[in-house]
Amino acid sequence: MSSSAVIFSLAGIGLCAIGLFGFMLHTHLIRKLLAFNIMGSGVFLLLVGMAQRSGHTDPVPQALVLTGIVVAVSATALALYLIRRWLQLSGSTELPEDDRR
Amino acid sequence: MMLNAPIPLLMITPLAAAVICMLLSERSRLLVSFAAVLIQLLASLSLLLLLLQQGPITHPLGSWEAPLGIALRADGLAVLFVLMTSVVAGIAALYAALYLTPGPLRAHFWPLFWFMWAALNGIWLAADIFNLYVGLELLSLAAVGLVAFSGSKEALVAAIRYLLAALLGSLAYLLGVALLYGAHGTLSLSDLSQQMQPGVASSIALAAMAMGLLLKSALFPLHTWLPPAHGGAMTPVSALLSALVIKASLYILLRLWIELRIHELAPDASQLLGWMGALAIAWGGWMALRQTLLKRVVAYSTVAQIGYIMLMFPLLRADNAEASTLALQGGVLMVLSHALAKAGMFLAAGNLILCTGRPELSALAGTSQYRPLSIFGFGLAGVSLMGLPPSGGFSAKWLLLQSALASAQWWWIPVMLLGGLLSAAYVFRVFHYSFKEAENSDTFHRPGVGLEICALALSAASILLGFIATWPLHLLTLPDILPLAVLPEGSLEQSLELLQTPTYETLHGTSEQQP
Amino acid sequence: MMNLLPLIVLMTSFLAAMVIFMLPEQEHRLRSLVNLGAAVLKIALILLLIQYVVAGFRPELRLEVLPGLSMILRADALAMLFAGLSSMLWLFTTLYAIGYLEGSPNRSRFFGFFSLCVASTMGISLAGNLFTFFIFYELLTLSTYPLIVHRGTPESLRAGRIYLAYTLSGGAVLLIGIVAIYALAGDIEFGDLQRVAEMAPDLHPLLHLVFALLILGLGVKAALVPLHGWLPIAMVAPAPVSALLHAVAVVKAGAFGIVRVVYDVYGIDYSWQQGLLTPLAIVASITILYGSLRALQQTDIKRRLAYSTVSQVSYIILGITLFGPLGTIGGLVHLLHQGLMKVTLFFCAGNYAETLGIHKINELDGVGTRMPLTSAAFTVGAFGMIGLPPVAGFISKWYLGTGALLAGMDWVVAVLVASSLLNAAYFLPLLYRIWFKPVPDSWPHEMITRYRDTAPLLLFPALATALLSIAAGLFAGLQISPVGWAELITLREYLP
Amino acid sequence: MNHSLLLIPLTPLLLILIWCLPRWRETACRLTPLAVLPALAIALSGAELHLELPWLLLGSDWLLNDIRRVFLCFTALLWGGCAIYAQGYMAGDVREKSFHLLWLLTLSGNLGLIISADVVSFYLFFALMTFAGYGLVIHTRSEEALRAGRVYLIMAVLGEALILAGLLLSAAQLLVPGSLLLEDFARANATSTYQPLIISCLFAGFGVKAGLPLLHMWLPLAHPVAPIPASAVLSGAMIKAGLLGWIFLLPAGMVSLPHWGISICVIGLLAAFAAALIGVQQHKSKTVLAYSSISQMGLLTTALGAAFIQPEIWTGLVPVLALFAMHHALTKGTLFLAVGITQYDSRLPLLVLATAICVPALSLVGLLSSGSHAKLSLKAMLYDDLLPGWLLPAITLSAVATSLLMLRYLWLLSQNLSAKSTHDLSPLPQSMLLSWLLTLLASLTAVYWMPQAIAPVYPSADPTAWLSMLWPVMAGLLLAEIARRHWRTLPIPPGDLIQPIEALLRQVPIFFSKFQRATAGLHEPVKEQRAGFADQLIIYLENQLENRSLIATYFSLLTLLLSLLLLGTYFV
Repeated sequence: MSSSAVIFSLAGIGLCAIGLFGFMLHTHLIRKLLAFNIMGSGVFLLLVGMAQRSGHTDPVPQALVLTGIVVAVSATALALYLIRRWLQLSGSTELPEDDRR
Repeated sequence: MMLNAPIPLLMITPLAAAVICMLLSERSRLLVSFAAVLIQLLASLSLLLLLLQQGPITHPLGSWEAPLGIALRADGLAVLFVLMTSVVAGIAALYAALYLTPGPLRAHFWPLFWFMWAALNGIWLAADIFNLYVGLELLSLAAVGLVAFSGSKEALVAAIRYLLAALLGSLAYLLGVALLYGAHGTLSLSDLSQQMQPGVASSIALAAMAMGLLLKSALFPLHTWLPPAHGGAMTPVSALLSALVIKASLYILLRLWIELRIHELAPDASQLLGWMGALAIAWGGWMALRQTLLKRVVAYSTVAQIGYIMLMFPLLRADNAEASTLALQGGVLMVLSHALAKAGMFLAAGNLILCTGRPELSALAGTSQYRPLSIFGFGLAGVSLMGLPPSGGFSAKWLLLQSALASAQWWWIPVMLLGGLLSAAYVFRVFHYSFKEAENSDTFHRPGVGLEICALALSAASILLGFIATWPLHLLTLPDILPLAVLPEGSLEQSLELLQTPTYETLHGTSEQQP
Repeated sequence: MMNLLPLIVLMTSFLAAMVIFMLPEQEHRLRSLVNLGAAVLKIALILLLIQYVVAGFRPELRLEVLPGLSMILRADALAMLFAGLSSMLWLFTTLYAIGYLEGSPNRSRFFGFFSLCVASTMGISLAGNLFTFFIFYELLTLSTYPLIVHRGTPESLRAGRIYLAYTLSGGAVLLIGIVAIYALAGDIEFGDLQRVAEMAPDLHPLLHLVFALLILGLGVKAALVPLHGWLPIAMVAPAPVSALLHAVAVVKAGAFGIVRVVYDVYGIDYSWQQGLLTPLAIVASITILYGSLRALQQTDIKRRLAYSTVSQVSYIILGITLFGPLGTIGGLVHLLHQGLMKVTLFFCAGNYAETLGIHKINELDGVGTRMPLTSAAFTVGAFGMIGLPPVAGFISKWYLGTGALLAGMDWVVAVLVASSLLNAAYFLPLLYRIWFKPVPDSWPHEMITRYRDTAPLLLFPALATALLSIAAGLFAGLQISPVGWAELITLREYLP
Repeated sequence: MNHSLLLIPLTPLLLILIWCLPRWRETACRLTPLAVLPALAIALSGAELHLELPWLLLGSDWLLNDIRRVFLCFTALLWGGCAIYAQGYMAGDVREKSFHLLWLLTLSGNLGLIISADVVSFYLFFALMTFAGYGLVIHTRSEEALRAGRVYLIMAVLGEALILAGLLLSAAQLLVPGSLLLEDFARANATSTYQPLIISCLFAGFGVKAGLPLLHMWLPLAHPVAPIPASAVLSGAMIKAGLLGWIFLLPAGMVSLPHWGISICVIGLLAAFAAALIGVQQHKSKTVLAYSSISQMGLLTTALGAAFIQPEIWTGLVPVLALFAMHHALTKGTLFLAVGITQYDSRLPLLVLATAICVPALSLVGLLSSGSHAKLSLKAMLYDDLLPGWLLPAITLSAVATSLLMLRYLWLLSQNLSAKSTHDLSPLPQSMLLSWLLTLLASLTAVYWMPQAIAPVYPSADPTAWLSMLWPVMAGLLLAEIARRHWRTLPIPPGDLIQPIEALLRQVPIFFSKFQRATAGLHEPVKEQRAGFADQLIIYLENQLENRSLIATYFSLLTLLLSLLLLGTYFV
């Protein structure tokens, strides 16, 4: 595995970890969403990085990442729509702590 | 054309219907949807026929070969799930058409519904792990949309929670895909099963994929997003989510577990899944017992039922072919019967809520008197969920119990039985309320006959499954996805023979009665 | 056609149930017609089946529901014993229920589940293997629950809950047992005794454990002490339901299951050799005595009858633990006899409650003057329970006693005698109050004043079953009597 | 012809059917005396009848042979006489109609058991008689009657249970498997390994009816409180059912069982003497008669015991027992009926009345007709070297006891008669007088025209023998005179031992309530348990799981765990 692949992979894993932590710690919904996007970038980086092992560029990961980005964008869009609706309805950017008996 | 190429039809029809539904007017939307449902049904049936005639089919979509093209594969298990989807989603569509009043809500429903169906078919038929990811993601987005579209505050919160959990799950899965591809350079499940290399990357990959999938299936303790989402959505949506959507991730997990032979190589991991399932049974059952809202009861029941399905994993043992076969049969049958029963139960619960006009359990007093049909539909589904005979749920439990005994993992037996009792407790709690004396006379609304019939049809199907279980189980042998190589001599052949040919006793018995 | 008969028999009440569910609440006449028509048809079909069985046929229908696992409906001699009882009592109980529920709400639901309950009982009797048996066994639980909670009062809902807790737990244990025996021996059909008998000796302890599990599971419905707690509580149900529960359906299902396990799964020889029967006999004896003692303490008529059931049903179980044809005859015949007598008693208790509002024993004073025919029927039932000839109970007791001695279990005679004494102790005071106490100034809550005794539909079934219990005893020597039938079964059991 | 046996128990039952029709009820009551006619006719016709009814019960077998004919004859006679008596005695009674119903039921049982040759019919009729008899005992519903009824019923049920146990035990070792014939049972009892148990059960079980010591308590309670015709049949006819049971089922005459024999003899003599001693302390003439019955049955018991010691005498003894039973039944019946006669203004000359009352008493002590025949025959049968020497003297001595009882009875009656002046009393109904005289006549003459079975045993009219009967009576008279002057009656209540026993039994409910308290909690509903600790914990955890986005944390941890598991087992 080439050194750039290692760098890509490590960066990807790092981004994933940061994203995960962000996802866990933030309660603001937009931040959560951003954390998710960071995680997503990390995974894409990993994919691209891992694909460089045989010297030449493997087209499959590229196609995957492309698809992945499309998926992530649409997910983000949906999330943003929902969060905006929530803001309109409740005036809050955080989820309520609903208690049960 | 249709009979020859059911696989592309299964993919294209829902996608096309989704797009067309977005464009068309109210009335034509319904027509298109019904036509598409019909096509889906016919296509899945013809796929079944094709499978029975030709055996498993592989189909490269648009003639593009893998890895860049998308290969679809229809083996027995996949076709079984395709059929299940057609039946459940078809009836749910009918129910939705009757249930949803014309208006913007209905406008949102149909495209999302069709995207969901497309995603489901994509997952059932996918032959590689990345297509599975795409399917999963599409499914999640459609499902989140379905939860949210009623527009209420609660639904919105539930949808956001659901979305966040689903995204986390998807990413974990994608991470696994990346790691696996990095390690093996292939995405195809069949290639992976042959080339699987040990290593840290593979382990983490599989763990991340599995957990991501379990998060989407809402296995305890990752279940908390489910009750508000399933309990808060509109009735036909709840039915679809509980019956089909969560099964998609379980299906992928099962595929991974068997095709990558994790069940043989890492029994400890299987045990972990089993114990999480056991906890889910207990937890979900208990929480269902403590709910005051009818649909929440049903939603928590889903949490518990997923636990049952998970019990299949520790029972898939390399060292015991008989137990493994039984476990696979039991698990798949559990998925099928849960799909039918839970959809039926949600629809029946929706009918009951229509009757009383209130979502609380306590509002049910008197319903068994004035709306016996709705209660009856609920009860039939309940029979299957409780695992009482005769029902698909019972047959599944029977197989799992047999498997537990055959593999000497007796500790799952009390788990299953106590879980059954817990589910009886929460199902009968609903009856309990419905049998209460009502002070007033018939003040209930009357849900349409069509709605009642939809609920009853699904519930009755889950009962009927108990009688015809050999038939879906027969499909599991096309091909037998548990590899034959590891079996001790003859045992599976025997059980295969049992599937197809009358046993000695049958012949003996029939000849004996002629004195 | 012959092989389809068991299914048709099953379907008569099942379809009746479905039709009744569909009928609107106010279609009382049509519903009664469907109900009675189905009941009469079923009796006719059963008689036809009995003809076949006597002629040596064994009509059978099977359906493979899981790989290597079949649902079998089969009419053998033992099945016909139970099926005959339930079909006959279904007719009477339906008649009674029509009279009993006159003018009360929810009749559609009631009669629907009532028929479903009978359908399950039919299934239990016709089941050809444990798997099929279990299916209908659990179906019975489900179909009786709505009957128990029928009134919708807090007490009946509580009774329903307790009933479910007991029976579903019992069902779960039974399921373990059945799964285990299937794991050990495969799809073992009733009467296929080779599989267990030829099992390797090292598996015997396991088989014993499974036997215990099966009995434990079935013992809940058979109300073996200490698993009987649901029975007295379930007394809040309407009288026809209690009658059905006690005489035909639930407790009998448990007892019948034990009969099947001992005779047709393990085989009486094997069970005897392995010493499985003596513990069961001890449990049954304890139940007999305990049930009677508890019955003595009750002040409510139906509760006293309930504990009496606890005690009496164990006669059946006691009978089958006695190795030898006489004990078998005694146990099997008591299945029928107890049904007839107990159903009579419950009909009468219901009549007292419905006509005069009598629920407690001390309210029975002088009721014999007001309701002579009902009271006569009650007396017949009570004498039968005590075991006085010519009522059928004596015949059972006779066979049980002689069977016990034949099996070398002489202590059973002491149990029987003690139980007779206790039965006398808790039934004779009732009879004394009914017949010999002066008529009080007013009844607790007189509801039916039009008739000298009580409404004909309530009276007729009670009288009919009372006469049948006498006839079963008086004409025990006839081939068609319950004893004659039990002898036929026993002949086939001991001389296969 | 054999089927005419059916008429014997069925005639009363047919009358009951008529009784059940409200319009015919009165007629049925008037027809009760006719219920015994078929039985009487068949008994006197002299043919040996045998009827097998395989369809009835477990296969019934009815038989009328010589011995049974004697029993049937006197039973029918007595019941018939008493039924006529009841027509007058019960007239105007509020419960007259139900009395007749129970009368007919009891009668059917009593007649049926005599002709039953199989155990099930025998048990059936025995039970029928016993339980229907309860209604006769408590007829008046007075406090005493109810108490007597209670004791009667408890003892009767105990007796039935013992009999059932005995029968079952005998059935276990039949020499003819599956047979239900009484004689096969008796034969089995001769060899059965359960023999001691069987003999105990049957002896005690039938002993309840026959008034064995300690099982006799119901007798002195029940006989006096029942209406007089009922007392008469209870004491005269029904009490003999116990004897019949013994004759039919005990292995007497088949094996020599000296220990049993001695015990039974002792028990019998105890009854004969103790009953007399207690009886003379009583203040009611009917109670005295009841004790006399116990005493007389004690003699029969002693004879039975003798047959256990010396089986040879059995063949000869059975007719004697029958003769004695007949004698006692008719005589005691007459004595009971006489009690009723004295309660009315009979308009008979006192001398006639007194003679008519005294004659049966003399017969009972053995000085007259059937009495002397019976006693002499009995003694004749017990002249046997193998029997213990004290047996005969004891039996002779028992006549003293009997005389004392009869004197006490006569004395009490005379007190009765003198206490009330004639004009207080209502006139004696014709039917009562007629039936009394008829019964008296029967008791005096029956021995001469009874079925021939018992004829050969009559001893020749030997004056010495008669003398041997006379001296105990004289001794009795002497004793009575002494006692009259110097003896105050002891306050022994009727039923003697029943009082301490009742006191003891009253403690039982205390045990019961303790038992009840102990077990009540066992199956009573458990209180609803809401919000238990586990429940709260689960709810708390569920909230924790849902809130604060912890789901991602669990997710990560679980992923880590699963990776480790995979690493640990899969790849290393």
